[in-house]
Amino acid sequence: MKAVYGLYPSGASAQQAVNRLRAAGLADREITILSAQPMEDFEFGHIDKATYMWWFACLGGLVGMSIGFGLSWVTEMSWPINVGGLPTWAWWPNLIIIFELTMLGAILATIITLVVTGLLPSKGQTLYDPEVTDGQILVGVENPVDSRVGDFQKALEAPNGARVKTL
Amino acid sequence: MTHPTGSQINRDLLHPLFNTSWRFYLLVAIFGGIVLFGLATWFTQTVNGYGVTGIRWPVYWGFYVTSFVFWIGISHAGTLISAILRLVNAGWRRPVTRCAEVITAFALIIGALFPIIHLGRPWLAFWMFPYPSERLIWPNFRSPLVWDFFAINTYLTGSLLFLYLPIIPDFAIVRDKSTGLRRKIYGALALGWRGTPKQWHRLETAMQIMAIAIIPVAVSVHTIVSFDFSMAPVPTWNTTIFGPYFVAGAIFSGIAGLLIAMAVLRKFLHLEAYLHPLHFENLGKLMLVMALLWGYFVFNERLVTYYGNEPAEMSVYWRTQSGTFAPLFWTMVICNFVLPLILMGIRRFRTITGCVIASIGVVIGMWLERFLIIVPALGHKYLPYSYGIYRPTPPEIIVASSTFAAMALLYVLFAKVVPIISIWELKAGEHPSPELLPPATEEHRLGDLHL
Amino acid sequence: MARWGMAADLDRCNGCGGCVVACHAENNISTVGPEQASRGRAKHWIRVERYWEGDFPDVKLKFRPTMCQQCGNAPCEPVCPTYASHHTEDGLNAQVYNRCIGTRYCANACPYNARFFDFFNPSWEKPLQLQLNPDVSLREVGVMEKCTFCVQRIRGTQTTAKTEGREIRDGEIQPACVQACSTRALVFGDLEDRESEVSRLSRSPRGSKLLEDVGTRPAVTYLARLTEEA
Amino acid sequence: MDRRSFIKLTAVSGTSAALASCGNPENQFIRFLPDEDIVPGVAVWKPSICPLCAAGCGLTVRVMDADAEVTRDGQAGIKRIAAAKKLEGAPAHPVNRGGLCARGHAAIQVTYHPDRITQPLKRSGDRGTGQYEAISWEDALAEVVSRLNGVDAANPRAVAFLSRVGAGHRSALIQQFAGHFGGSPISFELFGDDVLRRANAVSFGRDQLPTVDLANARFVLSFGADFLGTWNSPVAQSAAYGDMRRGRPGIRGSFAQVEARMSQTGASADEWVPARPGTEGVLALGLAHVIMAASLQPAAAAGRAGSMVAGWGAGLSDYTPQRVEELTGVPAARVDRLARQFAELRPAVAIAGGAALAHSNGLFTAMAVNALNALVGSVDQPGGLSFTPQFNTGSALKFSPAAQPATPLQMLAADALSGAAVPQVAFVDGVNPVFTTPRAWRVREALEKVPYIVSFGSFLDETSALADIILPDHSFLESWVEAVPESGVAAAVASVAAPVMRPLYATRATPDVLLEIGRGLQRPLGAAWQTFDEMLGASFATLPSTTPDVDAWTDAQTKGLWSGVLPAGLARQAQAVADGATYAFEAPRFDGDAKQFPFHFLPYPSVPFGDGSTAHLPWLQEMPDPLTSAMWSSWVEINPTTAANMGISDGDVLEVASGHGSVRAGAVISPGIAPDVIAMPMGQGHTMFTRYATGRGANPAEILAPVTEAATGALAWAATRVRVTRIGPPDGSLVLFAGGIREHLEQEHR
Repeated sequence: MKAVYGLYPSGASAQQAVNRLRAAGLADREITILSAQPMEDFEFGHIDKATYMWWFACLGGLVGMSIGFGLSWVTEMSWPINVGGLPTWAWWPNLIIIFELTMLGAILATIITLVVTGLLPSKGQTLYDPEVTDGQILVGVENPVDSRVGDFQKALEAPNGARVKTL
Repeated sequence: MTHPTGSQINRDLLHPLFNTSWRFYLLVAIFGGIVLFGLATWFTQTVNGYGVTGIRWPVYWGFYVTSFVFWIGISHAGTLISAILRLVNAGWRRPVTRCAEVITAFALIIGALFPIIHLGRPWLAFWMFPYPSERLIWPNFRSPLVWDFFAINTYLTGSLLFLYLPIIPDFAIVRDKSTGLRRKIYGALALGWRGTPKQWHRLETAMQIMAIAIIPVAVSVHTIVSFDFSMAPVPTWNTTIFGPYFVAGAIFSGIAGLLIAMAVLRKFLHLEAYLHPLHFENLGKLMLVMALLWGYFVFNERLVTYYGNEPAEMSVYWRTQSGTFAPLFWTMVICNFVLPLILMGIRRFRTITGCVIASIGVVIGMWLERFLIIVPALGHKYLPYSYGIYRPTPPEIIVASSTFAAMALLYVLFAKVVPIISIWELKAGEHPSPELLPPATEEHRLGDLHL
Repeated sequence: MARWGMAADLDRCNGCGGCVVACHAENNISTVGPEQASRGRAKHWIRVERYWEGDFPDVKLKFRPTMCQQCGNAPCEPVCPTYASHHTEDGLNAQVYNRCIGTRYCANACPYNARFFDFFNPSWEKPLQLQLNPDVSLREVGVMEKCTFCVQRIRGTQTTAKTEGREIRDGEIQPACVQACSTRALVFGDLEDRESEVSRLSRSPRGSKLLEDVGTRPAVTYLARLTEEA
Repeated sequence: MDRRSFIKLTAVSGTSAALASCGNPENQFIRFLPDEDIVPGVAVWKPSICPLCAAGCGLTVRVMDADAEVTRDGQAGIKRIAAAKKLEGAPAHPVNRGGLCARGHAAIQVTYHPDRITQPLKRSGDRGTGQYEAISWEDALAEVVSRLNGVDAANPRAVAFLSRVGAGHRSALIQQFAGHFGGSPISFELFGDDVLRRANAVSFGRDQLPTVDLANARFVLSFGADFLGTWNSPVAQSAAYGDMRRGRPGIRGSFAQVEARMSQTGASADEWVPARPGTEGVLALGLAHVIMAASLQPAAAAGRAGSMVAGWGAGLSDYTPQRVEELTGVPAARVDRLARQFAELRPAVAIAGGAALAHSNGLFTAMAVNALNALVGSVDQPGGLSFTPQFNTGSALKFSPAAQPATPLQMLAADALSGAAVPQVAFVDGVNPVFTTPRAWRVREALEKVPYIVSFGSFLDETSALADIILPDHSFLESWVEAVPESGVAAAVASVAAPVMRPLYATRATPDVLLEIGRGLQRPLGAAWQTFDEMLGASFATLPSTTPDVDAWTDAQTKGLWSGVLPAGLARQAQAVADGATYAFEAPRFDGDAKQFPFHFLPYPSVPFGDGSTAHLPWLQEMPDPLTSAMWSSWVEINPTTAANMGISDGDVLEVASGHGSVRAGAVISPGIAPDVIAMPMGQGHTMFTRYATGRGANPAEILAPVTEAATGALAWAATRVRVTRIGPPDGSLVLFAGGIREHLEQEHR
């Protein structure tokens, strides 16, 4: 048994399924929920919301800023070439480079955080049903303990319009 | 007006991806042909020498740099507008953002080509990049052109990612709807998207960070483009107003470009149900604001020059006001100010047609604006003996105009492989948050302004 | 370290154009031919500008030999992305042709329009190439070129003086235009040396810099052509 | 080209050159051991003499190794030779004192010109078509000798030798050669100074151009002489001019220029005085009148020159300022002021030349200016006029004087056309009369009547294209050169220089060829020297050495010149010409009716091209004209008011028509020209003169009227009247380097 899940036509029924699975003793991280759109109107849509992405973005920005500062500093100090009487370390113009690299760092850090924490599939979390695309909301349990499959099926079948499948 | 349901949205918006009409091939052939012609012209320019253009002593920048600034300006349509609309959570943005962001990405790619096209030795363009070379020298970070390089680099990276992020769930949809090789490709592009609440949150957080980051980057990009001019002691260039003036102009032309693109998509992809007159009206209002802002900047720039009465600047001033370039100048004023003011200021003209007419005017006007900033000043730089007049030659005109075809080609190809309206965002628009609005019904009208 | 400078006495200059051709001969400046010349591609590192004043019959004409002013604060230098245009220690605005990628930004920034672009690969119809000066590199298509104060002569003289273990004498270095000038309107030398002729002329009350208000600190001083005694 | 740049150029132009050379053995990179006396990479400087005008400026030629495609010992290939790299003014030369004009710098392109004639040619097509076939020197010389042997020895006009006038050894040899056949060399210079020479002979007994001591003058008054641009010895005069302005602490010489069209020289003047064409002499006498009336002249004023002017003794009562104003258009008050300046700012000097003397009354004008100089005591004084002692090469070489005076070119042409006297053989050396003479003289048609024409030209031009055989001369850098300056220096000078490089082609020095032909004649020329350098050596040996223990010839070769005090027998003697006549103003005669042809036509020598003889040099073609900034083109200068009245704008194509023809060129609207004058530069309009000059612009000589100055027979080239018609908008033929011409243009916009 790889997984047991139910497909629900509406957010309300999916919320019921989630609630019942919780009642069956599953923790939030053991429940798999898939939807074709963000489900912020429902409680289950807010599961696993906490993220350090903002902090990583700031960190990326700091790294970018340091690179920008270092690149312009090292370049101008390594080749102390006089151009137009500007100082060798001309910090006003260099602020532009530093700014751009700061933003680039922040953007890249954001993306990397997103890909690493959100998109790279965790081991054993591959449950999917193409019907999600057409608006069904999937609620299920991956790799359930065989002895409890029956309880989960019962919990999943309870809400209106549920169609329960097993893999 | 009925509102399309989720599966209807899928059907409508995925239709162009799975059905190819002869029109698509025709468009690709036409635009592709023009682009190939432009590429061949550029190739002959590179082989024969830069002299095939009309550039001359002392007007060393002409059509290419004008086009560069123009396309970078157009690129401000998308990401900037979309980011602002996202941040203020404007509901009517949902069908608009994707086509806006696409404009940004492609306009930037095209715009970024021009500095290379215009180089005397384009094969050495990579010398702008700081890398350990055998020349043992890195770029001069004090040069505005290097700032350009970094700014465009950041903006292009950011814009491409900003475009890509919200497509990921749509790629997953296409993956689910397709088979075979296409399924594999879209599967790879979807990066394992399943649609868990965590993924949705991460995506939305990332979009928020990107939106916050991309706005200052966009502002900086066009400010830096304006620095290309304002850093040089050329009469009428060396002014402090250029930064905001260029940013305002960029957003102005960007909105115009977006309106044209939206109207074309609506017409040819039959998206009447998704792109409503309201969208055009709202963007039209925004364009009106920008026209007024633009007029304010032009007045400001002209007045300060006039009042300063510095001989070299006045020579350029009169050259555009009543001299050689006066016809172009007044065309610009009509296109950029008079026309949008009439069409966008009067409600009954603020229709889709009105928007498109005004937008075409603004695109022409903004192209002229850049030309009028660059060429007259370079031709009248201080020493009257060295005054000169620039006239473009066919190769320049071909290359510069073929980029419009390139834009169209990229757009057509993009609309062929990616849903041009964000499917999931459109669906999410069906579920307004319950605290604010009653539960979603079929009667709920998409696109009400929730500013 | 020297600061090379020039003084141009407009009261001596008669606009003959000898400097223009001398510069072509010394610096391997290619002629572009009538068709390209009509399209603004002629290259004259030094040109004799002329300005009319007044109307017939009370008409006056002024000549002004104009070349790169070798500015102290040269607007051409900071704008170059590749350091092709930069300042040497002895105050010259150097142009490194090999490093130039042809953005032409320097030429736009130059208030004097002293920079010229190679729109095509220069060519010499055989055997005109025999006149080429081996001390001056040829420029490829797509690069900027401009007056160098005949840097090859400066460096040559510096080397000679060093080998001979002596200082460079005032007037020992003559750029081609200075050497050619029949009326001795052009004087070249070290501005740091207060005894040099160019330094003395630069301090003349008749002296002024071209477009001084742009803030470029040029190394060329123009001595006014005054009708009254001055 | 050195190897580095050669490799670079080859690399730049891709592999095409290398690939192309694979097929042709003569193009392969055959590298001989350098046989030239040159150290690779090391420059040496050798003296030479600029050949492009009569001034005779000294050159220092920079010679370095270079790889050239040459033929040596019958084998073609790329060879390391010692090549001239740059021409610089010789610092020690008393004429140019280190300076060099634009033309002088470009002279190197004569040697390296791609269209040089590289070997003797024999005509294979019709005359004037430029079709020639190669011929060996032996055959060519044999042909010329046999032709000369066949001429009628009794006819002094059987052999015509068209050549440049000069006092040098080459001219002396040509004179001797022509004299051998009973004639004299025929010289014609469009902008020649015969009138002034004659006036100086009459006024001062010197048949010579004056040397003006500008450096010491405090007031210079020039009547039409473009002495800083094209007239006489411009480099020497420019050097002195610089000193006149700023060479003396506390003293700045003033300078006024009288002319109807502002020349480059006029542009430098403090005061530009436009006078009606042909009335400059009246103005000069007007000044003299004021000076004499106010007794401003010095006590010891020389009077001989004045006595030649009618009414001089009576104080020139016909030339009151009011009368001068009527005739010249110069306001009386200005006449008075100029006269006082001229008399008070001593030393003051007046110069006459150029268009002022190119009228039917030119001799009067020159006499009037001479008299003015004499009046203020400016002759043979510091700051005044003097006459350079000139080495008489003829007497040094013991040549017999000319058998009879030269036939003027127009008479030669007329006689040939009428059949009265057709030369049997004509030689052409260094002149292009088909181009420089008025079309009305029909020189081309006359030359076509000559059965056999020999040219020594290095280039195919309008005249040498008529030649039956071309014996190309070396370039001046490849041969012995010499000059005996007529003016520009205080002391006598004779310059000489050995070849600075070996000939590039199978050419031969013309003096050597003349000597060789002379030896081969049935009636030999009888010259004592085998070659030209032997002849030069013999001549210089007669001079006193100026360096101890070195003979004059060796010394001259080392220095590039001899300068010193001439022994009595070797100096050209002053010749007092006393024709007893006096000169009074008579109105200049103009060709063309003033109603039909409302404008005076003023062709003028262009700064880069002179009369057109240097139009084939690309550096000069691309040099912007000092006043108009025009390159590679001809133009018509017209007054702004006139242009506005006629609806002419800058660059419009105009047709300038006289009674003798018409030419077309673009309009240049110039404030420095009188409203009734139209000016055109000479130099362009060649129908055949190398790839750079052919078919470019228009030749103003084509429409000149055949008006001459009566006493000298000199062409009055400023005596033509024309009408101007606007043909159409700019056609692109007028190429200007610069855009704006006024400092304050914004006024025009308002």
